[in-house]
Amino acid sequence: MSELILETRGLSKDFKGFTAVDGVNLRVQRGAIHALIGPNGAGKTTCFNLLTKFLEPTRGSIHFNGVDITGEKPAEIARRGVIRSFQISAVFPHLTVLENVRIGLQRFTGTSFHFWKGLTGLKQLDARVLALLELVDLRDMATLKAGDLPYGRKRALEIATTMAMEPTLMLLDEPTQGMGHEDVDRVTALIKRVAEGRTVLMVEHNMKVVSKIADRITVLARGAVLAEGDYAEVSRHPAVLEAYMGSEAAELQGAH
Amino acid sequence: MSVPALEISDLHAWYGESHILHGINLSVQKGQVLTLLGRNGAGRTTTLRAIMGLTGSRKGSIKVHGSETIAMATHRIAHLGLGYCPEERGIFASLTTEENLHLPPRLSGGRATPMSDAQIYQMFPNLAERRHSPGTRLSGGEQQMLAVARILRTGADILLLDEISEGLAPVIVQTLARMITTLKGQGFTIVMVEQNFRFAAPLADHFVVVEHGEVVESFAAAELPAKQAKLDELLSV
Amino acid sequence: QISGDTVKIGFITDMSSVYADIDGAGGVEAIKMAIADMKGMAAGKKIELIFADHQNKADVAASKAREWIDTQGLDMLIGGTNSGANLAMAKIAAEKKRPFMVIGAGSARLTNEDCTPYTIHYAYDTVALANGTGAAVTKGGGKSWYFLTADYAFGASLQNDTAAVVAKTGGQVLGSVKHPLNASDFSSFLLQAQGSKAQVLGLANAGGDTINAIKAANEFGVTKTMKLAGLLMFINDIHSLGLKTTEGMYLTDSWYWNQSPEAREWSRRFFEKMKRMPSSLQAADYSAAMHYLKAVDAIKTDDADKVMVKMKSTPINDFYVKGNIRKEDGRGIHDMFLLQVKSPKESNEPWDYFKVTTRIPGEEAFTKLADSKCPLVKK
Amino acid sequence: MTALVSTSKASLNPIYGYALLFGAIALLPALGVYPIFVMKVLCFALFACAFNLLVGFTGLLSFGHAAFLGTAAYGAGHALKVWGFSAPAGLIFGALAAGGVGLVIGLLAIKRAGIYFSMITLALSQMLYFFFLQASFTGGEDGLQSVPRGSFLGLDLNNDLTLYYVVLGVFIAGFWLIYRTVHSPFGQVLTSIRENEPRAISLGYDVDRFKLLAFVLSATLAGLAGATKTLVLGFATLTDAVWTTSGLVILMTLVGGMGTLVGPMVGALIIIALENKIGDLGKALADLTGVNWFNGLGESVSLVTGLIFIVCVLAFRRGVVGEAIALWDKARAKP
Amino acid sequence: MTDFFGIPLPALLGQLLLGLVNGSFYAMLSLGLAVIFGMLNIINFAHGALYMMGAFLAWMGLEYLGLNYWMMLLLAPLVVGVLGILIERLMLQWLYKLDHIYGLLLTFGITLVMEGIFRSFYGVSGQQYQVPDALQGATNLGFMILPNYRAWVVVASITVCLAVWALIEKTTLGATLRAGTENPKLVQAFGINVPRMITLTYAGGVALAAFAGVLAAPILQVSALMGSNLIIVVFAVVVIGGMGSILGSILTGLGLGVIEGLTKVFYPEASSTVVFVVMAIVLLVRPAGLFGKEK
Ligand SMILES: Nc1ncnc2c1ncn2[C@@H]1O[C@H](COP(=O)(O)OP(=O)(O)OP(=O)(O)O)[C@@H](O)[C@H]1O
Ligand SMILES: Nc1ncnc2c1ncn2[C@@H]1O[C@H](COP(=O)(O)OP(=O)(O)OP(=O)(O)O)[C@@H](O)[C@H]1O
Ligand SMILES: [Mg+2]
Ligand SMILES: [Mg+2]
Repeated sequence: MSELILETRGLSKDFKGFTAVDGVNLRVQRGAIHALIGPNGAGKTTCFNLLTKFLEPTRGSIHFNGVDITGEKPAEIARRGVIRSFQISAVFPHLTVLENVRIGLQRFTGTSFHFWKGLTGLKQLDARVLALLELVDLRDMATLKAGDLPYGRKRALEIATTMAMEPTLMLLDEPTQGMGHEDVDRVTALIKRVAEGRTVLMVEHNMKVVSKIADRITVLARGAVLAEGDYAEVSRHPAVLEAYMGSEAAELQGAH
Repeated sequence: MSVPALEISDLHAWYGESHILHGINLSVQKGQVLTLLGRNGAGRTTTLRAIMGLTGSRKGSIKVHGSETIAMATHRIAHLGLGYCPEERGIFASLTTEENLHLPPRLSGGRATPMSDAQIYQMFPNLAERRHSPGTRLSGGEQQMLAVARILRTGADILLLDEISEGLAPVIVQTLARMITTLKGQGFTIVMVEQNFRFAAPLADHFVVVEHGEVVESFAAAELPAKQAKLDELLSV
Repeated sequence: QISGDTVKIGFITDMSSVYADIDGAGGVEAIKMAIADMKGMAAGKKIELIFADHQNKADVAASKAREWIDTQGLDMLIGGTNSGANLAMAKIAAEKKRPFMVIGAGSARLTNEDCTPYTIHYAYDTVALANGTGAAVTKGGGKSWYFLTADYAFGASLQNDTAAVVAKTGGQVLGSVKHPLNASDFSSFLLQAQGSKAQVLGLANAGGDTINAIKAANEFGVTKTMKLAGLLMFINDIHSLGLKTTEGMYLTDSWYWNQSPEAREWSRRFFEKMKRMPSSLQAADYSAAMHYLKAVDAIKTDDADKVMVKMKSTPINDFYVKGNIRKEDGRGIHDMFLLQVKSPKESNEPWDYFKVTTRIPGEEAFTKLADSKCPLVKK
Repeated sequence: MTALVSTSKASLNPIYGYALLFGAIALLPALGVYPIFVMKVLCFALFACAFNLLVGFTGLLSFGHAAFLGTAAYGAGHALKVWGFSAPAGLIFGALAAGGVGLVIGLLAIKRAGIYFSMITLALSQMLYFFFLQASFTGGEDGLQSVPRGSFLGLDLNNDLTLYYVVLGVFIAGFWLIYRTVHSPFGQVLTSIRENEPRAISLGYDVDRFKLLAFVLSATLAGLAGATKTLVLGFATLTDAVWTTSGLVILMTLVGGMGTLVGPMVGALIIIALENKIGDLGKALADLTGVNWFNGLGESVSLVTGLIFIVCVLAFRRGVVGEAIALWDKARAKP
Repeated sequence: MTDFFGIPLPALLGQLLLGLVNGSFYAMLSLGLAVIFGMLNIINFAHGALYMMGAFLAWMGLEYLGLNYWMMLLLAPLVVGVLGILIERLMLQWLYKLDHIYGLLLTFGITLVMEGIFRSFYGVSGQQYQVPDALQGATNLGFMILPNYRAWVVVASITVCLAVWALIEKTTLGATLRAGTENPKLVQAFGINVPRMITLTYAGGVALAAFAGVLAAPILQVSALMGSNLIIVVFAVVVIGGMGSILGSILTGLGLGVIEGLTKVFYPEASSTVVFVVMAIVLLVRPAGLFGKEK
């Protein structure tokens, strides 16, 4: 198998004459934590929406594990192991924490259309669920309604649910957004931990997080790739400094 | 000192459940230019939106020319003389350039002389040319000009400008810089959010650095050299 | 002996919807008048009336009927408008063995395919209407017909019955157009009718459809070239359309308030109460209730079978009609009248709307026993 | 819709509660309650529960559920009367017919969400209504009358009481299926779709298929209600298929409490009772207040229905059962 | 004479024209719905009832106050507009934050109440309203006799539709409305009282319905139920048109009137279902409707 897990060729999206994503060639290495950064409105979320087919690309193609998945439906892509989280927290608020994660696991049992069955069949998943919750420190909150969790814990729950899908590629959209300091650190560590053995593509504004865990960074600006490389390369890149990190800030800093 | 044009104390704001602003304090004197600095996602845009009453919910105090606005409806706040130029520009796709320009009404409480169309077109000749084309067909820079231009027609004397230099060619940035200097000379009070320090530095009378929804640094232009090191640290990536 | 020590009459009709005006509250009032005329007593026992609105829903009607019989000791049921509701009630009444007198519903099925030993179809039916209007108009010179037919079972049977009569009387049917039920706009259909160059436009529809069709016919000048014949119309329809619009139209009815001195006298009493003249149905409500009460009074029992025999063997002779109830199928047999709408000038007083042009003898108007499809009729 | 839903569970096993409820219903005729009335309520309760399965647990508000009630009512009626089906076969045939229609309408409507979904189901059901109006087997305006009750596994259904227990049995079976569906793996996915559709998609669920299955299930169960109704009353009429009946079932569900299992039953009871008793209520009010207008209340069912709608939407969105659950939760949260 | 599928061409022309008359009612009603939907995101089920009320007001004006048709053509929309303001302020405004479904249900309830009220006072068989004197009579167009009043209906409603279209597409007020549908918050930040604008939009939309009602009064029997059958057809029109644009709802309305008219000639039995059939086909091909934008 090739080293590239995900590759886009000339991926573009137009909204009524406005091009939000413009010919993006993204190459994500297997096993890496790859960060997608860029100013607000650069097209990062739109990129995620294209990759998961929540939006239909205007042009270009998407290849996952060497297979062209451009024509597939969102659910199909998810079943291939490309699982995303959302910029705005996405849990099932009226289900318990346990049920939230179990929904993810349940798909593998093949019983999802079985409306005549009881829930006892699902109970056997609970051990696995609890193990996943353990991973994100949510085990003792398993019976709470997800809607009642504090914000940071919801994001953690989302990650646990995503993990339940045994994703080969996780797409995380601003996983630390709207969190306090401790939560940010916790989630950062968590991502680092769960990234073992899989690939993560994340959008993140918080450079502290990016610098700490990202193996590779793609900078997007105005829908196009501006630069790519590891943190050191990117943070020195003049165009990136200009468009994203602010040229003056860098100048004032001297060479970082 | 006279009543500040804008005075904010202990401002909290939320988007849905995320608590974004954790008690912002700042004040701007009439005729001053204040620049909000900070990293991406620090909460600068949110501060401007909170002033306009556009966030999910907000608490604390925001006084415009001395009147408390925390419980006011957005359109009433605007009529106290505020003009808002949003970060995403907010050009309306279904409106032509001219309709976009004429959309904001004259503000009843505005203290500045509204600019005429002629003055505006003189300042931004591009807009005159594209007068009849749909707003979102304009280039990014032109859209930015339009977004600024349209609040100058209203008589607003406090301008809230969110990253107006973003994505613009240097010449246009220079135009905007000149424009802000002119406006300042005419007595406008301006609150700017800027990434582009080179653009903001010579214009501002006062700097405020926001971090995680709180003001972590606030100083006058004169103190800039002294604060430089601190600033580097705060803004470093 | 009287069950439950009261003679309990039930009346279920449309009191709130399309047919509320021709029967409805006026019908209730008419039955109350009958009870009052009996001084509230029959066979020495109190008479009681219960009534309900079926909202033109057969299920509501049937459930109400069943509930009254099961729980309220109902002795006789009067069925108001809406054939579907009445067919449903007839079934219940037969099952529970209660006399059921149908007034407002027109479907001839009530005494044909769906006849029961307990159903009396008292006032009119679609066959009588077709016979009346079809025959009389054709004989009067309207030889060629075109039908505007509501596109459902009732409309079709009204059209077929009339067409048969027209053909038999020497007329000719040039065509027909079906319109959807509750069509709001008839202009297109009328234009097609006009294109047929027929002399008579037969309106095989009811209620609002008839009214809207007539309005549009006026507007498009169809009335100038064709004669309109309403196959199922009542005085209230004329009242709401106005004479200017309906002038010269033909329709058949069992009764008209101004047809005789007795009719006038009763109608005045009705008018005092309801501020409007009675429709034939309301008069029939009174007459039917009276016929039943007198039968009970005469034989001193409310036993259903005995009362049925008594009612069928007693001739009806009141201000409403002179006639009888046919033993075999329960069909009320009496004269029908072809009425023509007066012009505004001819009308002398409010509600003075009709000229009685032809009296159609009962034997001619209603289905002959020989043609009956009622399984109870032995041939 | 999410705001309405309460999945809170009473601490004791709900099965006992239901057993108690159904036991009580079984005893009603012995207490002198008129059995036909209860049967009618049961039919509508099942109808409302089936409707609620869709709206309460997938958030799809169908404004065309009368189409399924009507299809099954006519289908079962025709099968029983003309083809001479036995009662159980007639019921099953009716329900399956409704399910088939549900599949077709569902395929068209599922493509859109929200109000569009409502409008499309409304329009399509109206189309079916016109079909019933014109088709010969329905008897048009007169309806399909004199449907025989026949027998059920050797029991003569012409006895009201026998029929009563058969209908109760059918209701319990239908309700059990709904209960089962809600508490099944499938139900879990439905809940997740209603709560956060994009998230459910991103977990790999083909939401349209789940919605479609829910739609068909709901249609089939609504059909079962319609077929049973024909059996009980002995006729099927256009009223079963007309769009105001779709409105009525929404009202029942809303009044009782969308997304609660028992709510629709309560709602059906309230609305059917109201329909039957409003005249008496009006008379009582007229006597009490001396306002003569109330005497006409019996003729103004739709007016009162409308008022209930408005009040429910503005002030009472959780419905009777929903409010009760909320109160209960609050009371428990306090100590 | 030229024939067209067995129908003489002149007769066909006549039928097309009549289709246009009905189409203009559809257009006016769906236009009102589209305007309301655009600003409030509410499907106004009460539209049919307010149309009915417009017709009733025309009748009541003449009956009780002696106000003629022309007066009522102005007054009825005003009165209904005021009622619209009340409905929006007292009820609808509390629902914006909820699922759109509640707006549909609430307006459905309002429909039942309004119909119930009119029914309890005026029964159902309907009231008679005369064609105004100035528009009495008919004109022979050669291929058909067109009642003057129908001609007036087409002219009046197309004029009103175009006027509304122009108002929305060509004026500052319209620009504000369009901007308001795109981004209400920002518009409010410019100092425009968006809530009031929403109220007035609702009032304007329902006034259109009332105007259509007055226009319909002389053609149809004025009755409590006249709106409820129409509204479902209009819903179908809206689904077909897609609510995308003002012009779209006008064109779809007119077009469907014509299609329906043709069906009445060629296959009258289907004339009440043809709209729904068209809807089903359109949905299969274009789920967002003819003029609708994909979400
Ligand atoms: N559905 C849409 N229709 C029209 N424009 C859209 C749509 N979705 C996104 N856009 C536009 O596309 C651009 C990119 O948006 P996107 O959400 O991808 O930005 P982002 O990089 O994720 O920014 P942020 O960091 O603020 O989340 C923005 O200008 C946005 O307004
Ligand atoms: N509508 C929204 N809903 C939820 N969170 C939001 C929303 N808008 C912004 N945020 C979050 O609020 C925080 C502050 O955002 P804000 O836009 O004020 O940042 P900023 O300082 O202007 O930075 P920049 O514009 O450079 O991204 C960020 O974490 C952002 O993701
Ligand atoms: Mg984003
Ligand atoms: Mg910002």
